[in-house]
Amino acid sequence: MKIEIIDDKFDPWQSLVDYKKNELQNDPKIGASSIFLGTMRDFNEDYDVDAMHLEHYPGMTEKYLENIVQTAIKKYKLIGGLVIHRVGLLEPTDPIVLVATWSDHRDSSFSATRDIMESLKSEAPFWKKESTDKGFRWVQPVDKTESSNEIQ
Amino acid sequence: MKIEIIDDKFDPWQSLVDYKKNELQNDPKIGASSIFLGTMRDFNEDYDVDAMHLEHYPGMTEKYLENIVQTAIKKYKLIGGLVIHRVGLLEPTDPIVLVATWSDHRDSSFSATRDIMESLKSEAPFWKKESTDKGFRWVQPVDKTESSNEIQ
Amino acid sequence: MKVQVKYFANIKDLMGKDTEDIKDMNSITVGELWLNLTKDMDIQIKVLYAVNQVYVSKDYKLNDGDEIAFFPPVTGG
Amino acid sequence: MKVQVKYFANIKDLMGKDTEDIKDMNSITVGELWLNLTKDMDIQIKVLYAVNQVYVSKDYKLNDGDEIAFFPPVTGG
Repeated sequence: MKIEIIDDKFDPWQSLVDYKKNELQNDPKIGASSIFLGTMRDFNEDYDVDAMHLEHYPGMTEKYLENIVQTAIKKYKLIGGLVIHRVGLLEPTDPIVLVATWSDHRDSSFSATRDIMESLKSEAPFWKKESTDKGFRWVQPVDKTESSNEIQ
Repeated sequence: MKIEIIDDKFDPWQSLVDYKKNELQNDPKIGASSIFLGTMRDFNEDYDVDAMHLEHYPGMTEKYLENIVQTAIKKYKLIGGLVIHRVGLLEPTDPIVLVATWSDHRDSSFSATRDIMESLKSEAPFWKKESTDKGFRWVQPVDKTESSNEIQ
Repeated sequence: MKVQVKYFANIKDLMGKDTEDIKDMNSITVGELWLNLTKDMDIQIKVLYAVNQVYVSKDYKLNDGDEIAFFPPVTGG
Repeated sequence: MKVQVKYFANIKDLMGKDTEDIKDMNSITVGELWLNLTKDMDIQIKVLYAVNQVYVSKDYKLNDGDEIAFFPPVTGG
């Protein structure tokens, strides 16, 4: 398992190759890899977006990401799991998040990567602020049922 | 959309970069990429496997893959779809199949890549023959409910 | 009428060839053709039928010039 | 008792700072602390509570030395 919070642009494919080679030793028991890459769009809802700033809560973010990936590894008996999340100032087309899991069969890696993304979106303390054609704005969560402790 | 049947070892990450750059022009409307990579294991059930031969039905394979990807593009309003499938003689750790889809939001690319893989596994005319420690064997489909016209 | 037949995977091994042309044939179903081709064999395997590169059921009626394929359940991916 | 408070995202903008130490505090819940800190403000936004980097409900009772964070629903990924 590897979790990385990174404030520079990263190459997701190189990161995959490196992790699989260095951490998984290209394990020939691997039959399936499922990968999700989130990239920055130049629009959101009705806005044109030219830049984005990603803030996070250092410490808590890593703790939650590690827990999320560890849970998936146990549940799906994964061979490996990797999450890289960008913070800082981003431009359109920049990679934001990479989630990858490796397993023997496809079912487990498909489900694990999906689970990790959904948990990351609802639990990991990251916040996006967009620079748009109508000024700066904090991004609102899409899901209205998103967990919250209280509505003020 | 791009479908490729290839009888040489391929680099899935380079293929992704090339497709996204050349066919999708690094479209800044892309927010999500979901990728599945199937790789050759050195075991299957109780067998050690040292090599595999992948046979296919030229013409019918491409037709079905194109139809499968086209169906997913329409259903999920994808920005792009790529399938590369290896044929010929493979060694353990070789990439077998790459499925990738690009969309604005994650739901559609996650579901599309999964749908394409499931349809490919049940419809696309490929057959695996393994060279194992107990001799050559044609791989049997795992799913007992797999579609078939008749049991003889 | 005349058709072209293709065999794949273990069906190809079984038939000892990957293709054959069949001439002077009556109009029959793809299932009947399969039974004719294998009538001297004791076959206990699943077979799928494709005509002109599309899956069909055993009741599909063949036409002159058809490309017919017999093969086992697919195992790609 | 004494606690450290952290603010993130729009809550940080609202409070005009990203952290503060609160001393000589009574033992209260995290929800009560939030109401105290914002009692002069008209706040119409969602807030989440974390204590020692774990999500807690508003009824969580604070202890000496706690690291408390207030922030809006997360939007990463």
